[in-house]
Amino acid sequence: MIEIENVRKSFGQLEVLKGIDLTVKKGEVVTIIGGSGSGKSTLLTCINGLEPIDSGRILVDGTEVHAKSTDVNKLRQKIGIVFQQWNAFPHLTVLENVTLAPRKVLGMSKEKAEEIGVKQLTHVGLGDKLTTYPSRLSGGQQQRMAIARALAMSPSYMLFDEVTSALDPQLVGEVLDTLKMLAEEGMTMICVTHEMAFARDVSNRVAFFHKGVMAEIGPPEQIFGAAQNEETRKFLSSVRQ
Amino acid sequence: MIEIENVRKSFGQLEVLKGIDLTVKKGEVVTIIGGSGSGKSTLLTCINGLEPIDSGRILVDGTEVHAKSTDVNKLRQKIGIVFQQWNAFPHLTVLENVTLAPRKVLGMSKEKAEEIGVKQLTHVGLGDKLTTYPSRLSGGQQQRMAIARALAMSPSYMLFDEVTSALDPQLVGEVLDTLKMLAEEGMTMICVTHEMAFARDVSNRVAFFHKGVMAEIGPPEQIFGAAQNEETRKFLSSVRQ
Amino acid sequence: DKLDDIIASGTLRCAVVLDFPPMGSRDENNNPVGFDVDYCNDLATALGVKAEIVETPFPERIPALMSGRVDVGVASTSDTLERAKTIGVTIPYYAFENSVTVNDKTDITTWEGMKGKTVGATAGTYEAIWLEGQVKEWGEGEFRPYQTQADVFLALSQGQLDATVSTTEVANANVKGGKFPGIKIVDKAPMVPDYVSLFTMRQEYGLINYMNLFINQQVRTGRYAELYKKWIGEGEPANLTVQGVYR
Amino acid sequence: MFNYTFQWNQALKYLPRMLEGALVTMEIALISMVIGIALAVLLTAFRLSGNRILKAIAQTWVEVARNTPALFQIYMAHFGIASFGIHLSPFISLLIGITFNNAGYLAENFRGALKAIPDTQTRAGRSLGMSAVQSFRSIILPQMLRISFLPMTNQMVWAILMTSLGVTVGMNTDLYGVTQDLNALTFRTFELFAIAAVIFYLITKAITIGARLIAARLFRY
Amino acid sequence: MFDTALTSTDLIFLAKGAGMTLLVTAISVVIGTILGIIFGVIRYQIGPIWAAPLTFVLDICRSIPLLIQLVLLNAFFGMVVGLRWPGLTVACIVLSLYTSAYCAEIVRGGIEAVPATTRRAARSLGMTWGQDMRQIVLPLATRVALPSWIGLALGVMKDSALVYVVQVTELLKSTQILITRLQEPLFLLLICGAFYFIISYPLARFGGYLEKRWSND
Ligand SMILES: Nc1ncnc2c1ncn2[C@@H]1O[C@H](COP(=O)(O)OP(=O)(O)OP(=O)(O)O)[C@@H](O)[C@H]1O
Ligand SMILES: Nc1ncnc2c1ncn2[C@@H]1O[C@H](COP(=O)(O)OP(=O)(O)OP(=O)(O)O)[C@@H](O)[C@H]1O
Ligand SMILES: [Mg+2]
Ligand SMILES: [Mg+2]
Repeated sequence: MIEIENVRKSFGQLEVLKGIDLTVKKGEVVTIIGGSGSGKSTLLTCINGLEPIDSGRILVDGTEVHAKSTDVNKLRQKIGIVFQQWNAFPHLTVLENVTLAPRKVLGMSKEKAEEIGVKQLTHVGLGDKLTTYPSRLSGGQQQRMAIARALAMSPSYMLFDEVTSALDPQLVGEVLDTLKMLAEEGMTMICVTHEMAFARDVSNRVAFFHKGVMAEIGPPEQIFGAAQNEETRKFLSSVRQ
Repeated sequence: MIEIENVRKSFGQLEVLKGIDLTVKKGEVVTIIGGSGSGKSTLLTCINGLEPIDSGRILVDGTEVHAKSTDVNKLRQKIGIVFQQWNAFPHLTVLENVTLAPRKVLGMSKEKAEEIGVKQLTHVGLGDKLTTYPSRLSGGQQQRMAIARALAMSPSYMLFDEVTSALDPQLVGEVLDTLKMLAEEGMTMICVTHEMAFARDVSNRVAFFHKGVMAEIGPPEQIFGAAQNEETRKFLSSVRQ
Repeated sequence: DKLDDIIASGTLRCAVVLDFPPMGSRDENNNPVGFDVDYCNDLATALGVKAEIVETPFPERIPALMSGRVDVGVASTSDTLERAKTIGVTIPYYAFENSVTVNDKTDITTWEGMKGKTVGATAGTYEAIWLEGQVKEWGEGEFRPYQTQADVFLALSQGQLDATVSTTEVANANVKGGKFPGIKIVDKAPMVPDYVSLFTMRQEYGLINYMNLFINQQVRTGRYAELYKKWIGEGEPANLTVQGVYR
Repeated sequence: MFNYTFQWNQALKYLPRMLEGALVTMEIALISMVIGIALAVLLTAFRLSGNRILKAIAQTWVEVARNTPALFQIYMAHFGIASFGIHLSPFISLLIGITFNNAGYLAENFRGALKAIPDTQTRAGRSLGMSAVQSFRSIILPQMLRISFLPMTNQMVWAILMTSLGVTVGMNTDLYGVTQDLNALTFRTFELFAIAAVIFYLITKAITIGARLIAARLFRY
Repeated sequence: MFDTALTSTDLIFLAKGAGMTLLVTAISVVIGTILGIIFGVIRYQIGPIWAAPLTFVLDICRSIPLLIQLVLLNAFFGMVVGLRWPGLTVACIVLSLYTSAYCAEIVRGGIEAVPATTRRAARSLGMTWGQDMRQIVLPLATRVALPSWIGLALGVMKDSALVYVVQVTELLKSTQILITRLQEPLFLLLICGAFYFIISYPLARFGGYLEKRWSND
């Protein structure tokens, strides 16, 4: 369970998160939508401790992420994250990309790591690209590789930050299908996305961020069908046109 | 009048133009459509002598472009051309971009050149950007500047090569409007474009290129309404969907 | 030929080594002075031309001549047979004895004491060639050639070298000069006296002949002794003849 | 005009000695590169660290190495250091001088290379649970070395060329030193130095070509 | 801090050496740059295959120690050809060629950085090859090339310390002469190093600044 309690965060003068509260239960899929600069990416990077927070707290399975005593490296093994782009390690083959962390962080043997790596890559449909370098992959394939890489650490949670927005339109589908597959398998996920159709299909709940505030949260039917918040409606109508 | 007679052109092994015949009369607007790599850009660069041809000939107002005796620099003054992108001279202001050629090529005085430059820039709606540098302009403004720059040489013909395809959708309109304006003023023009609506509105004739061959040519009603050629229909239906 | 060229051009350009006191050095205004400098001036006077001193490090003497940068060398150049294959040398104009100078902190008292030590000399000189051969023969110790005589004494004074072999005149001048603390002369080096010659291009017989006579005249007129007294000190100037053979 | 008689035989008989000198030259260049790269990585780390003193040390090193002549640096490494009573052999002095120079230039290259690596790379590594050191070692460092490979090759060539400056500190076993010694012996300046020039050219070519082959094997992405 | 025997004449002597360093550098950089531009344009224009001989010669200039180039050319002109050229001339010839070899690369890089379409636009306005080169390529390529060129010029200044082998008394040689006389190696070397640094550092920084500024837009 991920518990976010009244989290505030500023970059210099700019307050990016103005007291966010959100609890994501095991097996739940939450998508976050919202305008550019509303703080979506920042929240994700705070959840796995890549960014410090100013106040409030974030608990992952009961462990406080930003506590001094917490071993963040260990905690991060539980939380997979995939970014918009530049994820791939260009100097490693696809398989090496996936096995690097299991070997270095979990201390797995090469054989064991490769076994898991092949399994995860096959899972996302890249079973035939093991010895290819990322530069030879399409953007969509690179993103799926990044997902496999995160999955190879057997995380309990996956965070996705606009994983399709740097992709050519025809490549978006294959990545979203991979996410759907994960969701159906019961992975606990937080997805930041601009793909409304995807958000509607996959989410248990959809959160709308506006200027550092979670303006509205609810099941997709509510958000897309009968949004309560003025800003949500504005945002959705601007996206739909 | 531009007369293109059985022009052939290869890059190494690849035959890019396989015998093109086309005559463009004064005041006529011809648009060229066709798939990527079909030889459209190549034809334009041959017309103003930027590329040599292998056989056939091209006459502009009766002068053979590729004849040894022809002064191509002089000929090019008659033929304005605007490309897809990277047209602007980034080290010069907008006005200097436009006055450079009149001053250096035609030997105009600075005053005279600037008078013409201001006129043409105002014409394309950039009268307030004279001392700005191109890097500060939007893509659409840059393309309009490139058009003004070509017009400042008082050309008899204008060639446009996909002048809108590198632009954000909302900037396409302003450039197409400028082209329409020119067409209405009676400029003789050859436009390579992917904007079918524009081609239909503006052209006297539309030519469809396919693999180095001019597969079909005719008035827009014929091409868009009742194309004779199988390939033309295929292409148009792929574009429309 | 060269002799005519020099007279016609009105200047005689001499290669002189200027970090080799008392033969060549610089005074406090950094102007060239020394035995070789005066010798060059005398030669120019005899020729009726102006002298131009071109400072030349030891290793660069021959390149400087070959490249036409200088007309002659007045540069304490030993007249080895190997070199005479390339350049034309005159009869000797001076003869050096060589001494062993050591750093105070070492226990070297004779030239044989240099065995197994770090020794050095000025690259490209007679004594350097001798000393390097000696070190090879001993089969121990290290030989280091430096680019200039000054670098050698600097290294000796700093303790980077244990001992050096140099011409007695140079050793005396440097030890007495007091600029290099902590060094002393301990022994003579057992070398044949180092006869040094003026040199020019090999094929310039006219000039070589002229210089041979000039050297002879310097001794005859007493100028040689005078310069010796001025730059080296009291006593007999080195004998320039070899017993039992001409030249 | 050409009244000079070339005596190539005279010079060529010394070729074996010159080739031995070439080995010493390569040895110095190689050692100075290996240590130089290690130091440059360290200097880069210093420059990125928050510690003001380490930063200042690294900065000074880099700027002095890049803004004074190599000959000066080597001369300093021998006669300058000796002023403090530290005596180094010509070999070591030359090695120190070149290594100092290499480290300074390479550190600057490394910094440029680091800038070219997007920081999302570190992020990706960290979010997989790798420690800062682990992500630097397995993700950033390999990419940095790849980007700086060409500059490193150039630096290696320069290191070879810089060995010729060793004569100023009494070095006479490297290629240039040997050539100069032989020149003092025979005065066949042109022939000897022409041969040395050819050897230097071949060495540097071998390095550039070798580097290209290594790069092709190493960097297949 | 230092108790020194250095007199004002010695300082003038050092200043002269510094002047010689700057003179050799200035001459070589000017000639080398002009040659480098010519070579660079030729190489770009006639393509890599036809330019191979030129590339080879320039490559040699970069692959052999300057010391050897100096000694060799000196010996060649003097011994083989028999020209009586002053050392300064030989020094400037060698350094100019050396500069031009690097400069040609910089120029080629600069020209290649000008987008082909921009040059096309110029030519299609009726500009001649020369006008295109002068009005469009030169100003744009300069922006790319200038920072590297500054680096090159400073490199030549530092490398000019080697021209002592052809009897040119530049700064470092002057320093060595004074060390011979005064026996204060550390102090004199520091003065000498400081001189190079004071000239080189600000210019190098300026080059870095230009690079940053121009790469941003
Ligand atoms: N490291 C940083 N330093 C300073 N400001 C930052 C930093 N990271 C983000 N910001 C600022 O914080 C604000 C929120 O950024 P964030 O990336 O979280 O937005 P977002 O909702 O993900 O937007 P987008 O949809 O564009 O990705 C923005 O104004 C951004 O400029
Ligand atoms: N300078 C060149 N050298 C070699 N091949 C070229 C060159 N210019 C174009 N080509 C090739 O010629 C073919 C036709 O190119 P052209 O640019 O004329 O096509 P196009 O119809 O304009 O396509 P697009 O719509 O993509 O602009 C392409 O296959 C292209 O790769
Ligand atoms: Mg974001
Ligand atoms: Mg095209």
